[in-house]
Amino acid sequence: MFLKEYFGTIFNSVKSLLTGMKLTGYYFTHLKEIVTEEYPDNRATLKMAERFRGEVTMPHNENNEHRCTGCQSCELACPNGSIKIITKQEIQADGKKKKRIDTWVYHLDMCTLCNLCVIACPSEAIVMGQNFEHSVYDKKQLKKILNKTGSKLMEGVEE
Amino acid sequence: MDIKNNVPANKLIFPGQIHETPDGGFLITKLDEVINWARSNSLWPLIFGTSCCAIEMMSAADAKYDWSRFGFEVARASPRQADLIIVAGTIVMKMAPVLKRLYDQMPDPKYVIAMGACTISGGPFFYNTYSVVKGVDHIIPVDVYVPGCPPRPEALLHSMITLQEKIKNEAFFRKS
Amino acid sequence: MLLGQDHITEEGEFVINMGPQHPATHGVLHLKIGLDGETIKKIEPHLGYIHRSIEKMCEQLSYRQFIFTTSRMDYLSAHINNQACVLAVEKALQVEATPRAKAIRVLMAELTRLASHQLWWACMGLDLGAVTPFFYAFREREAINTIIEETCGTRLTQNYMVPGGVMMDIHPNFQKRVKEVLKQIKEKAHEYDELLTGNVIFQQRLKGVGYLSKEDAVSYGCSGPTARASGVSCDVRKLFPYDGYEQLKFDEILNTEGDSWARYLVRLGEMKQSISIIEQLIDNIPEGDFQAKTKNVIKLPKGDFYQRVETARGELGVYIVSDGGATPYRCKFRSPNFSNLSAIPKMAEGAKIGDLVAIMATVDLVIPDIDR
Amino acid sequence: MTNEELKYSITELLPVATYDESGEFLNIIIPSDELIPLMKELRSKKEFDFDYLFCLTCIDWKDHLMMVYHLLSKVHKHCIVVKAKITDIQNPKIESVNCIWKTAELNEDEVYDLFGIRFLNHPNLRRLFLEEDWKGFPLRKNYVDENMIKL
Repeated sequence: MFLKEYFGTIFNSVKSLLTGMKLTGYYFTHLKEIVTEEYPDNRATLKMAERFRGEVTMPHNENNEHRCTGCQSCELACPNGSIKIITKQEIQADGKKKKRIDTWVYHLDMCTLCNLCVIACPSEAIVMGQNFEHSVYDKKQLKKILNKTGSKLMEGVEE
Repeated sequence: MDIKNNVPANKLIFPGQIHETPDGGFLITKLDEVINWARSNSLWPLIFGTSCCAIEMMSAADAKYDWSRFGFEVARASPRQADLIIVAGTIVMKMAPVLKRLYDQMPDPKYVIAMGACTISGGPFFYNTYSVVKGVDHIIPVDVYVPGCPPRPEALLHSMITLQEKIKNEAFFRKS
Repeated sequence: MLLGQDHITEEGEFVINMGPQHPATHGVLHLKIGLDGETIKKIEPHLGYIHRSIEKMCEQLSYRQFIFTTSRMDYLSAHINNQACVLAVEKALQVEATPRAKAIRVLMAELTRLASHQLWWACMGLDLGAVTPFFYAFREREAINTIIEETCGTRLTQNYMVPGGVMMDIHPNFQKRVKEVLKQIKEKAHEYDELLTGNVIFQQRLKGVGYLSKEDAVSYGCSGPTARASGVSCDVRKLFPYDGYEQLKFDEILNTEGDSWARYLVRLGEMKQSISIIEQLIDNIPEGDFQAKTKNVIKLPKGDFYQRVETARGELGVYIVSDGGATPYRCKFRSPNFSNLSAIPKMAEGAKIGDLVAIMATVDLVIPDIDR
Repeated sequence: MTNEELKYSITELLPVATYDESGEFLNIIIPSDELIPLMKELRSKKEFDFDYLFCLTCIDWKDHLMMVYHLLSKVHKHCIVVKAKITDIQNPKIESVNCIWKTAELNEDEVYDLFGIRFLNHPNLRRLFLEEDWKGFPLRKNYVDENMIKL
């Protein structure tokens, strides 16, 4: 009785092992299902989901204009201080002083891509970008200034 | 592999990079290339994950992303057998000495990838925390930084290819 | 009675350290183990290698911001953690999420649970010496992650829930994709059984190992599959339903054996239940708004609020003490892993050191959730 | 039992207890030295049978510390919150409930680590998360850390 049980266990273990190996053998010979994604060779065709959050970007139009009014609601909404907005006073054509952004500092090294800043923005000035290839050798390169040099506020945003 | 053409020129410059000089000998230059080729294509990472980024590191190892296409698949549990440490996750004050010891145990040449916002700068735990190390480069030297919280597996693969590019620029015999 | 000032304790036990850097501890857990030969006599957990002061941070963050930190606690159930937070805030504000938001939340939570259990299954095989299951389980997990990414924007730490609902509406492809994945998972379910469940060697490594009695499970405060494998009925979705779980039909998987094999079977059963919940909901997402109106600056009334949810590992409690301001006065997270960990010394008493890996694999600890 | 019945039975046991019913659970506020007798009754009496301690924490109210115990009965499915007030904030101490619920051991270690409350009759009181030589107790409101960066 003991011997029967003993050899039965050995038989069953080998059988169950072979069952598992059969499955691996099946996938080894049936190549219809290939899940591997050939990054970086597929960079040309690789498309992220449209809502994918890779980084915060500030779109500029062809006249080098953006939509950011410098209201700082994104800075307040950011849970870990990765946004810093430096504003300046600009004198308009009619002599009035208006608050405008000087630099829009974005710490990509600290950003958790939580989307709270984009939701908080009242003028849709910032959007989430699709780029995810941010690897750098130097940490300083991860501190970015999002507004381009000489860029202006788009007309009609503030009203 | 065309990744070098896709990396912007300013990203290829890193501190301490040795630039090629015209009077290098042919033999040792070629020997260097062979050594760097061998080193860069057999980077064995240490299994070191503290939090969320470790899951994405595991994803990079799975069938979909499959980092063994680049020779990274031999993940080692012992630092003595590893060339590369991917710091995946927050490092806190209590963990810092452990990480330093792990790094010291690794044989030369050794490389470090700082994966995710927590390891680069403290990230989400930068402000108002009492126990988080604000950037792993306070403890060990970092070669490549990859931001994201956590970075997706492709981003990790990109960082590893970027590291390979760095290794290919190294000089073994051409030391002054 | 601190173990391990020397290598030999007063009782003559040899002390070894497991962790903080060990591949089988799933993170930076440090266990000091007192051994007699190969038999475990005593285990003392040493924590804090990933203590990130989340509770202190929450005291400075507003009620919209503090949700994101909880994704980093139990990152495998990030959605469910966020759900706990928004439910606690909603309970305090006496706001109710819209029916559509509730359905989306439940769908996302169950998808997360499914993905989490798949990762557990993969890592469990890896810990016990089977490398292949890892690739099979991650195939399905990646499919789920892709769906989550399409709707939420990120793969792991989504931050998708906001007080009053969800951040964005679901992606138009969501229902179609979920059905495809469910079909795929059902088709491949037999592979799981062929690879691990039916394997005699694997069964013998788990059966009778790490026994936890019902009384101990209650006394140690265990929850989730760990407690249900010991016969404790503790599914928060059944006992204290939230977000419309009371209208769904699903079973609470119970097992009275209490050993590692029972925990394994309970988790496999839960995966099937999650699939059935998703199937009930996926065609019945109510139309309407995905977010209820809330004020821009949320201020909770004075008092304390406790909300619990069922994560993939057990009962997560969010305890917010408010003094009427815009930030929590005190925020405590009752984490399921912390209590489950405290039962591990009891489970492993008298077991062999090799079995400790099996015990920890079936309890399925996530270390950042323990340390917070 | 309903909250009213619980309140009635507990008043019989402990007349000094005060109650707060504004929230979801029935809150019982007691002085810290009355804790162990009450907890033993709550655990052992058949009509209460609170066998599941699911949350143990502490709140620093600046002038006093408040230990909070969330209890659930797996048999009767009723919940209760026991709050023990510790007035001595310089040298806070309270009896450990480890002898009643085993889950208290690690939870009390955590509270000791972050709030500095000494638990009497605790089998192994130690700093759980932070190093042994860490100065101060971080979750106290008067904790100062010069390395902490404020937002």
